[in-house]
Amino acid sequence: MKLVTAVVKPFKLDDVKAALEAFGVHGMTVSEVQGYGRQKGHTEVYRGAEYQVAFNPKVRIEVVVDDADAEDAVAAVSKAAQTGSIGDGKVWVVPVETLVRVRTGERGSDAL
Amino acid sequence: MKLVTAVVKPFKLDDVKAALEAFGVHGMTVSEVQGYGRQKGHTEVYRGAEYQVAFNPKVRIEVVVDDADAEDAVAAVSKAAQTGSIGDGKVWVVPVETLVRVRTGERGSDAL
Amino acid sequence: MKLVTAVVKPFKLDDVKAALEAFGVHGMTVSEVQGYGRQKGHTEVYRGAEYQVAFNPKVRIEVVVDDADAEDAVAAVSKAAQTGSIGDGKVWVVPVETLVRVRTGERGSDAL
Amino acid sequence: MSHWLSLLPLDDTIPDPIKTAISSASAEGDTAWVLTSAALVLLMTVALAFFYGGMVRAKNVLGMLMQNFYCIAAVSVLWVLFGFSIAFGGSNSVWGGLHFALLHHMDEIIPGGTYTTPTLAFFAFQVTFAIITPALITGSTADRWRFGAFAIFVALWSTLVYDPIAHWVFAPTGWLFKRGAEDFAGGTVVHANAGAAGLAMCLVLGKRIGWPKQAMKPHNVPYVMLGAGLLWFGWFGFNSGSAIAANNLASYAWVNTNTATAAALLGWIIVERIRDGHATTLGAASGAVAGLVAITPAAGFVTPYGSIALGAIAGAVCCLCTVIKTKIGFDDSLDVVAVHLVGGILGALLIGFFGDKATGIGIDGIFKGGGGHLLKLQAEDVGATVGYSFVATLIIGYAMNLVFKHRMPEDQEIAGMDISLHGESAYDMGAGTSGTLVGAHSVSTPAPAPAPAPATSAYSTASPPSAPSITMPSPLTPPATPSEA
Amino acid sequence: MSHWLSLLPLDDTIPDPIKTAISSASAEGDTAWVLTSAALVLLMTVALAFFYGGMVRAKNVLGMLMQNFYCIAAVSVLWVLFGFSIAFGGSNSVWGGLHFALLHHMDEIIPGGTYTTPTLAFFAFQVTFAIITPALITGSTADRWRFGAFAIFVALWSTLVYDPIAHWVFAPTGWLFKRGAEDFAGGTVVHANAGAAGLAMCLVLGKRIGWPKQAMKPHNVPYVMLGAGLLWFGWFGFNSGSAIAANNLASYAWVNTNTATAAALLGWIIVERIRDGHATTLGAASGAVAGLVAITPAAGFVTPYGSIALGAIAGAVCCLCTVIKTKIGFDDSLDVVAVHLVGGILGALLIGFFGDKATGIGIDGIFKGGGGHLLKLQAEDVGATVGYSFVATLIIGYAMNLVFKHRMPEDQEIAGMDISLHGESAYDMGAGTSGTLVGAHSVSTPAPAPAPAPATSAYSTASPPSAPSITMPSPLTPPATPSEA
Amino acid sequence: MSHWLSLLPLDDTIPDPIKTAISSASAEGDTAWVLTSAALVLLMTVALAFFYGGMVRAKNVLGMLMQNFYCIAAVSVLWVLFGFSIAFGGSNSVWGGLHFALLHHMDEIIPGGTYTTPTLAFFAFQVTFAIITPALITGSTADRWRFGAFAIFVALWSTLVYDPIAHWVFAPTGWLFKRGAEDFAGGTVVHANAGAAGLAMCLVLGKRIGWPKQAMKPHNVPYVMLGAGLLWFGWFGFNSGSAIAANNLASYAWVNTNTATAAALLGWIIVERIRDGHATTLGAASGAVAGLVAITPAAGFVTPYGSIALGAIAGAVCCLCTVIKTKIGFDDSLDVVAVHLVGGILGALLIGFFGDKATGIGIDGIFKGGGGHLLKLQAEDVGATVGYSFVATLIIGYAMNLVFKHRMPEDQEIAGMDISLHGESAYDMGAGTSGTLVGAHSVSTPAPAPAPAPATSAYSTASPPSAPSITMPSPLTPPATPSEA
Ligand SMILES: Nc1ncnc2c1ncn2[C@@H]1O[C@H](COP(=O)(O)OP(=O)(O)O)[C@@H](O)[C@H]1O
Ligand SMILES: Nc1ncnc2c1ncn2[C@@H]1O[C@H](COP(=O)(O)OP(=O)(O)O)[C@@H](O)[C@H]1O
Ligand SMILES: Nc1ncnc2c1ncn2[C@@H]1O[C@H](COP(=O)(O)OP(=O)(O)O)[C@@H](O)[C@H]1O
Repeated sequence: MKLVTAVVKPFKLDDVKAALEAFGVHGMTVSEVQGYGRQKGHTEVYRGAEYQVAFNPKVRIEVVVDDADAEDAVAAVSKAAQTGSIGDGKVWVVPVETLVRVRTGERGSDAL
Repeated sequence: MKLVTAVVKPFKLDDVKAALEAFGVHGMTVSEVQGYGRQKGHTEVYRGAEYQVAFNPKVRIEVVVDDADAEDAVAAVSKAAQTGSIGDGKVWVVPVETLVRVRTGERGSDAL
Repeated sequence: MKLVTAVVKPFKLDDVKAALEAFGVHGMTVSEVQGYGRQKGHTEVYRGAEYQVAFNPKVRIEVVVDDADAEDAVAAVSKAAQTGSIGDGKVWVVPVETLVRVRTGERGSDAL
Repeated sequence: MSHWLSLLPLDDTIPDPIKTAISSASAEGDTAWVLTSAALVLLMTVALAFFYGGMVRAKNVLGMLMQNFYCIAAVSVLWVLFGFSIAFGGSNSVWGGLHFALLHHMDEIIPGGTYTTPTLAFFAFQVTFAIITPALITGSTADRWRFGAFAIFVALWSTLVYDPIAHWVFAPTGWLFKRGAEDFAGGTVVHANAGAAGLAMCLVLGKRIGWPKQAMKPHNVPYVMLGAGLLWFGWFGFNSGSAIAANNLASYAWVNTNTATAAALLGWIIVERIRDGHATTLGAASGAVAGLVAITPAAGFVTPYGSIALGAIAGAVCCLCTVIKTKIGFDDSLDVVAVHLVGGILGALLIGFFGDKATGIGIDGIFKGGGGHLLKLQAEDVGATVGYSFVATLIIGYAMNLVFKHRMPEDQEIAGMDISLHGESAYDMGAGTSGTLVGAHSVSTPAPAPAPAPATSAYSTASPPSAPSITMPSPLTPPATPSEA
Repeated sequence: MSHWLSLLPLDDTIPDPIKTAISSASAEGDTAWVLTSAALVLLMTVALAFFYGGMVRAKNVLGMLMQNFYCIAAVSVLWVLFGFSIAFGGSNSVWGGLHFALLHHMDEIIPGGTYTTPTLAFFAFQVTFAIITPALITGSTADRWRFGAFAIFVALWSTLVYDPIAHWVFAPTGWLFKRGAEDFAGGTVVHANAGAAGLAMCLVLGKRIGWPKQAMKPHNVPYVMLGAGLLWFGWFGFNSGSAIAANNLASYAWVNTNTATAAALLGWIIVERIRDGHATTLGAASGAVAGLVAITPAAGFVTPYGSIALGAIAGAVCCLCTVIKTKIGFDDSLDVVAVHLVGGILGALLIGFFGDKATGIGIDGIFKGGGGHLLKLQAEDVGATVGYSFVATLIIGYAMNLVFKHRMPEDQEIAGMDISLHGESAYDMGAGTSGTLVGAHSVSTPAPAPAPAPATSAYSTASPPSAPSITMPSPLTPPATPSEA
Repeated sequence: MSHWLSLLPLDDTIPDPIKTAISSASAEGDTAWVLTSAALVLLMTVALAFFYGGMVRAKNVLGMLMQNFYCIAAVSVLWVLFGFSIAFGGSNSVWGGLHFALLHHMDEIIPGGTYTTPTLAFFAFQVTFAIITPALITGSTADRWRFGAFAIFVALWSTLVYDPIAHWVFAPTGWLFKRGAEDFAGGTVVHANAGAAGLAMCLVLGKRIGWPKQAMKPHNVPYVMLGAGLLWFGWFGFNSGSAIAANNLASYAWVNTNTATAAALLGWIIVERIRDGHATTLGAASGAVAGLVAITPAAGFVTPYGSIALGAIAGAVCCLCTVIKTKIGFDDSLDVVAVHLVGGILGALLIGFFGDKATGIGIDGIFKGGGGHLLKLQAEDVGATVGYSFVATLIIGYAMNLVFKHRMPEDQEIAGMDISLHGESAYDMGAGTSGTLVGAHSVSTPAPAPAPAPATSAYSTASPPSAPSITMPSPLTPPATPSEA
C-alpha cells in the first residue's frame, strides 16, 4: 500500500476530495499546516514593529491507497489542486507496510 | 525502525497512551486532524443556509518503534482505540531509515 | 527522495529554517503538535481539581530532499534544534517514492 | 427589601404643590438610576453566559450560551404575561394574583410599595432578577440537557418556584418580608434559590458521561474572566439599584458590593495558594462571584468594613466547598452549589452577625449588640426559600421525566451540544474542513432530515448538484462566470 | 420624536424662581440618564463590530472591526464640525444649516426642542446614532471593501444621506416630523435607512469571490453572542434614552424594548426549529437584533403586550427573509436587508396597527380604533427615507467607482482583509510560524514596500541581518548576552 | 478638580427648607450619574485586562488578566482600610491622614469638597481611579513578573505613590490643587503617574527573554479591540463623571472625551498609513486610548473643537513614540510610556494652550489669550507628579529586589506565566491532549508538589490509580457503570 501526502491550498480541499471520490477513494485525513517555499509570505506591522511572515496556510491531506492506485491518485490530486500559481503545493508518496482498520482489525486493502 | 501512525477518536488518546506505556513505549507525537470516511459527518445551518460537514475530529498519533516492536505496537494501539463503531480510525506503518535524538545526536534504537 | 521529519521545540523553528536555508533547502511544511516523552509535563488545577498534562507543545517540520542530501539535512536540523535539555525532539527519515509539484506537474528533484 | 422610602428632607412647612413638584424632580434621578440598574442586571445574564460558557468544553459553549439567552427571552415574555403580577400583585402573602397581568394597572404603585419611580421602571428592574435566577441553574446542569426539555423547565420553574419566592421575600405583602427577613437584593430569592434548584436538577439529570474521570477543563478562561468582569460591573445595578433610589443607601450598597467582592477574591486565591500551590485566574473569577453572591442579601445592611470580613469568609468557604461534589459524587458541573447556594446562605446568615443599622435601614446584628433575633429571622428565610426551592424543583424535574427525557442521547452528548442540539460549530478557523454549502432553507422547501446527501439547493440552476467533479472550476476563482454582479 | 416634554407637575401657584429651581433639579436626573444612554449607544457600535466580526471568516475579522471603529471616529469628528448642525440646526424643513457648526451656540436649545438637558448632552446622545447608522452597512458589504474607499464613503454618506434624513424625521423642524410620522428612536432614520443603503452598496460592490458556493460560516459564534448581548444592553440607551428624560415614557420604552426583543428571539428560533430542524444560537442572536430593530420606532408608542406581538412578528418574518438573498443572488453578506431594512420597515408600519396613546404620547393605531391615518403617515415616512437612502447611496457608490475601485484585488480578497489591508493577523497561538521581527519603523526610515527582504532594523548594530545562521544563539536562550538590563 | 459646585439656580428669595429640598432632589440626579460612572470606571480595569491580554502571547494571557483583577481586589480593600483617607482626608497639603480610615465619618463632606452626592458615592467613584492606576503599569512589565512580588508591589505602590499624588492634585487641600493646576480627571494623577512608574519598573525588571529579536505579536487582536471599546465606554464615567454632577460640565466632558478620542484614532492610523503602509486595527485601538489619555486632564477645560486638535496631536505623537523603546532598548512591553506617560503629559500641557473658560470652569490658555500662566502651572504639576512617581517607584522596585526576585525563573518565563504561575491554560480546544484528572484537593489532603505521579484521588475507591491499563473501560463510554445517578 502507499501513503499519498498532499500539501495544497486550503480552498482546494473540496476539489481534491471530489476528485478522490470520483476516483473511488472515500477516506482521507486532513490537517492544518503552514508551508514555506517559493511562494512569498507577507508583512505584518504592529505599532511600527515589522514582522516578516514566511509561512502560508496549507492543508495536508493523507490518503492510504492500494499500490496499484497510487499513481492515479497522485495524478487526480495534483490536477484537482492545481491553480497554476506559485504555492500550489506538493504531493509525495511513501510506502506503507501495514494498514489496519481499528474497528474491525481488518488489514491491507480490506481496511480501506 | 518503523513509524506507526494511528488516526483515532480523540477521547481514545488516553487509552492509547496507556496501552503504549504498558507495552513499554514512552514517547509519541500527537496532532489534531480531521477525518473523512465511512463515518457520516453532520449538518450545520446558519440563518437557513445548510452546510454539510463531512469531516470528524480525530487525533493522529505518531510513534517510532524498533522493527521488532512494530507489529505489537500496532496491535496494542488498535485494541486500545477500538470502540466498535464506525470511525474508529486507521493504523498504518511506514519504514524509517534514520532516527536521531536531537538532544544527544544518538541514532536508531538509542534515540528512543 | 527522502522525507525528513523533525519534531522540535517551537521556538527553535526559526533556527531550523535558517539552517535549512543555509544548506540550500528552501521549502518545508510545518504543523503544531503535542509531544509526549521523557520531558515532564505540567500540572494544572481548576477549582481544586488537579490535572496532569503529559504533553508539551512542539512543531513538526517536514522536508522532502534528494537522497544524497538526506543525511546532511538531518545533521543540519539536529544541530539547529539542539538546546541540550530534555525534550529537544526527534528527527527521522522515511523513503519517498514520488514527489510532484502541483503547479507544474514536475516530478522528483525538479519538484523541489 | 423594606427599604424603599423617600429620603427627601421635605419639611412640613413646604406647600403641597411644591412638595409634589420636588418629589417628582427627585424621582427623575431615582428613575435614571433604576433604568440604568435594570440594564446592568440584564447584562449580567449575558455575562453569566460567558462566565459559564468559558468553563465548559469547546463543543458545548453554544449550548450554554443558548440556554442563558433563552432564559432572558422566555422570562421576559412570561413576566409581562403574568410573572410580575404573581410576584408583586395583590395583598395575599403567598402569591400575588393576576392584577398586574399583561402589565395592566401600571399607573398604580404595587401594594405596600414606597418607591418613587414609575412602576414600569420597577418592573424593568425586577424582570431582570427573574431572568437571571433560572439562568444560574445552567451551571450545575451543563453539557447534557436537551434544549426542548430545558425550555419547558424554565417556563415551569420560573412560574412555580421563582415567582412565589420573590413574592414571599421581595413583595411588601409577602409573608417573609412581613416577618422582617432581610434580603437586600436577593441572596435567598435569587442565589440560594438557584443553588438549591441547581442541586436538585443535577441529581435529576445525573452525571455527565465520563465525569469525574475524564478531563473537563475550561475551554476558554478569558471568557470566564470576561464574564466575571461584566458580572461585577452589572452587579452594581443588582445591589445598589435595589435601593430603588439614587441616595445614600444606594451608595452604601455600591461600596459594600465592591468591597466584599474584592475581599472574597483575595480569600479564594489565598486558600488556593495554600492548598493547591497556585493562585489561579479561575479562582480569582470564582472568588469574585462568591463575594458578589454573599454580599447580595447584605449590601444595604452592613458597613464597608463589615463587608471585608463577610467577603473574605465567603471567598474562603466557597473555595473549600468546590471539592465536595467530587468526593460525594454529584456532578454540579460548574459549582452552582458551592458558589450560589453556599454563598447565598452565608450572606443571608452573616447579616445576623454583621447587621448594622448605621446604613439607615435594618436592625443590628449580634456583633452590634442586636442579639440573635435577626439571625433567627435570617435562618427562617433561608430555610423556607431553600427548602421550597429544592423540593419543588425535584418534583418538577422528576415529573417532566415521566413525559420525556431530560438527557440527550449518549452519542449526541459525546459529539457535543453545539453540533447535536443546535447544528452549529462555535469556532471555525478556516482550515477548509468546515463544510460545503448544500442549500438555503425556505418554508416551501423544508429542510431534509440531517443527511449527507446534498439538498436541492436554492441556486441549483446556477450550479447543479452534479457540479462537484474534478473538472469543476474552483469556487474561489471562477474563470468563466464573473464573480461580480 | 415629538415626545420631549417636561412632565413635571408644576402647579401654576408655584412662584417662578422655585419653578426654575425645581426644573433644574429635575433636569439633573434627565441629564444623568441621557449621558448614560449616550455611552450605552456608543457601546452599541463596538458591540456591532463583534456581532458582525464573529460572523465573518477568521481572515476578515479585523477588517470588520476596523470599519466599525472607523465609523465611530470619523462620524464623531464630522458631527462636531457640521453633522449635528445639518441634522438639528435651523428652521428649514429639509436641512439644518450651519448654525451649530463646530458646536457653537451650545447654550441654545435646538429649534423646536423641548428637552430639559443641556444641548451638549443632547448632542452626545445624537452623535452616537449618527455613528451606528453607517456602521450597520458594513454587514452587507463584508469581506471585500478597500479600506480607503470605505473611509471616504462613510464621510460622504453620513453627510449626504444620514444627516438630512435625521433632520427630516428627528428634528422638530423637519418635514416628516411636522407631518406627524412616529419614529421613536430611529426605525426609519437608522435601521431602514442603513438597510436600504446596505442593499445599494452590496449591489455596487458585487458578490464576494466564491459566494454562494463556498462555505462562509461564522468564525466565532461566541463573539456574535457577545455582540448581541452588548447590543441588547446598549439598546436600552438607544430606545429608552430617546425619551430624553428619566420618566414614565422612558420606562415604557425600556420595557417595550426588552419585551419585543425577547418575543422576536423566540419567534426566530421557533421558525428555525420548524424549518431547519434546529433552533440555533446564531438564530437567537439574530432574532434578538431583529426585535430590537423593529421595536425601535415603536418603543414609546405601544404597550408591553403589543410589543410581544410586534416582536414575535418581526422575529419570524426577518428569519424567513434571510434566505431570499441566496435565491435572488445578491450578496448581502450578513443580512442587513433581512434584519435592518425589513425589521425597520416592519416596526414603523406596525405602529400603524399597535399604536396606543396610553403611553402618554402619539396617537392610536388601527387596533385601538384610531383608523388608518397613522399607518398612512408611517408608510409615507418609510417611503421617503428608504427611497432617498437607496437612490442616494447608489449614486454615491457608483460615482465613487468612477474615480477608484471599491473592491480589493482578487488575491488580496482571497488572502483576507486582515493581512492584505491592515498587515495584521487576528490570532496567533504561538506555534512558531508567526513571523520574525525585521525592524522598527520610524519616520526617518520609512517602511519598505511589503517584501520578504529584511529591512534595515533599528537595532541592527546589535544583531546584523546576517545573524540568522545556524550558529547564531537562540533568541530565547541567549547564552552570552545577559537577558536582563 | 476645582470644579465641584452646585450649579442649581437657587434664587435668594426661595425659603431655606425649600432650597434644601430642591438641592436634595437635584442631588439624586447627580448621585445617579456618579454611581453609574463609578461602575463604568470599575469596568475599565476589566477592559484594560483585555486590551493588554490580547496583546501578549497566548501563554501569558491569564497572567495578565490575573494582575489586573488582583489590582481591583487589593486596592478596593486598601482604600476602605486607609487609602481613601490618605488621599482625601485632613487638611494637610501633603497627605490626608487617617480621619476616614475604615470609612468612618462618611456622613461628612471631605475637607473643601463641594459635591452634592453622598460621600460614599464620592468614595465609590474615587476608588475606581485608585484601582486602574497600578493596573496600567502591568502593560510595561508584561510576561515576566512573579505574581507574589507583583502582589506586594501593588499594595506598596498604591499606598506610597498613588495615594499621596491623588491628595496633592485631587483633594481640595492638596498643594498642587491649591496652586491651581488643572487636571480634570487624572491626566497626571493616573496616566502620567502610571506611565512614569511603568518606565521605572521595566527598568527594574529588565527585558523579556528574547526581546526584541523574537516575535512577540498580539495573540488575539479582537480582545484588544474589545478592551479598547470597553475602555472608550467606561471612560465616559472617568471623565464626564469627574464633574461629580449630571450637568452642563459633565456634558462638556462627555463630548470632549468622545471627540478627542475619535481624532486621536484618526491621527494614529494616518501616521501609520504614511509610515508603515497600513492603517492597522491595533493602531486604531491604540490611537483611541492615546486620545482618551490625553483628553483626561482637559475634558472640562477645553471646547469640542479644541478637542479635535488636542486628540489629533496626541494620536500622532504617541504613535511616533512607540518605536523609541526598540531604538533605546528598554522593554516597555505594551507601550505604557508612549501612550500613558507621553499622552498624559501632552494632555496636561496642551490645556495651557487650548484652555477655555467657556466650559464654566478653569482659566483661559495661550490660544484664548490667557497667556503662559496656565501652562506654567501645568508644567509644574507634570514635573511634580512624574518626578515623584518615577523616583519613588524606582526605590520601591529596587528595595523589593533586595528581599526577593521580581523575575520568574528563565524556564518558567519560557513556558509562560499561565502554566508556570497559575497552573492553568487559557485555551483548550478539546484535542484530547489537555490532561488527565488526578485528584481533587482538600485541606486535609494537601496538594503534592507538581509531579507527574497521580495523587491519591478523592474518588480513588471507584477507580484505583492502577486503573489506567489498556483493559480499562473508556471513561467516555463506561459499559459497566451506568453514567447516570
Ligand atoms: N522541500 C519541501 N518539503 C516539504 N514541503 C515542501 C517543500 N517545498 C515546498 N513544500 C510545501 O509546498 C508548498 C508550496 O511550495 P512553493 O515552493 O511555495 O510553491 P510551488 O510548489 O508552487 O513551487 C509550501 O508552502 C510547502 O508547504
Ligand atoms: N484511505 C484513507 N487514508 C487515510 N486516512 C483514512 C482513509 N480512510 C479513512 N481514513 C481515516 O480513518 C478515519 C475513520 O475512517 P472511517 O471510514 O470513517 O471509519 P472506519 O475506519 O471505522 O471504517 C477517517 O476519519 C479518516 O481520518
Ligand atoms: N517514540 C517516539 N515516536 C515519535 N515521537 C516521539 C517518540 N519519542 C519522543 N517523541 C517526540 O519527541 C519529543 C521529545 O522527546 P523526549 O523523550 O521528551 O525528549 P528527548 O528526545 O530529549 O529525550 C516528544 O515530545 C515527542 O514529540
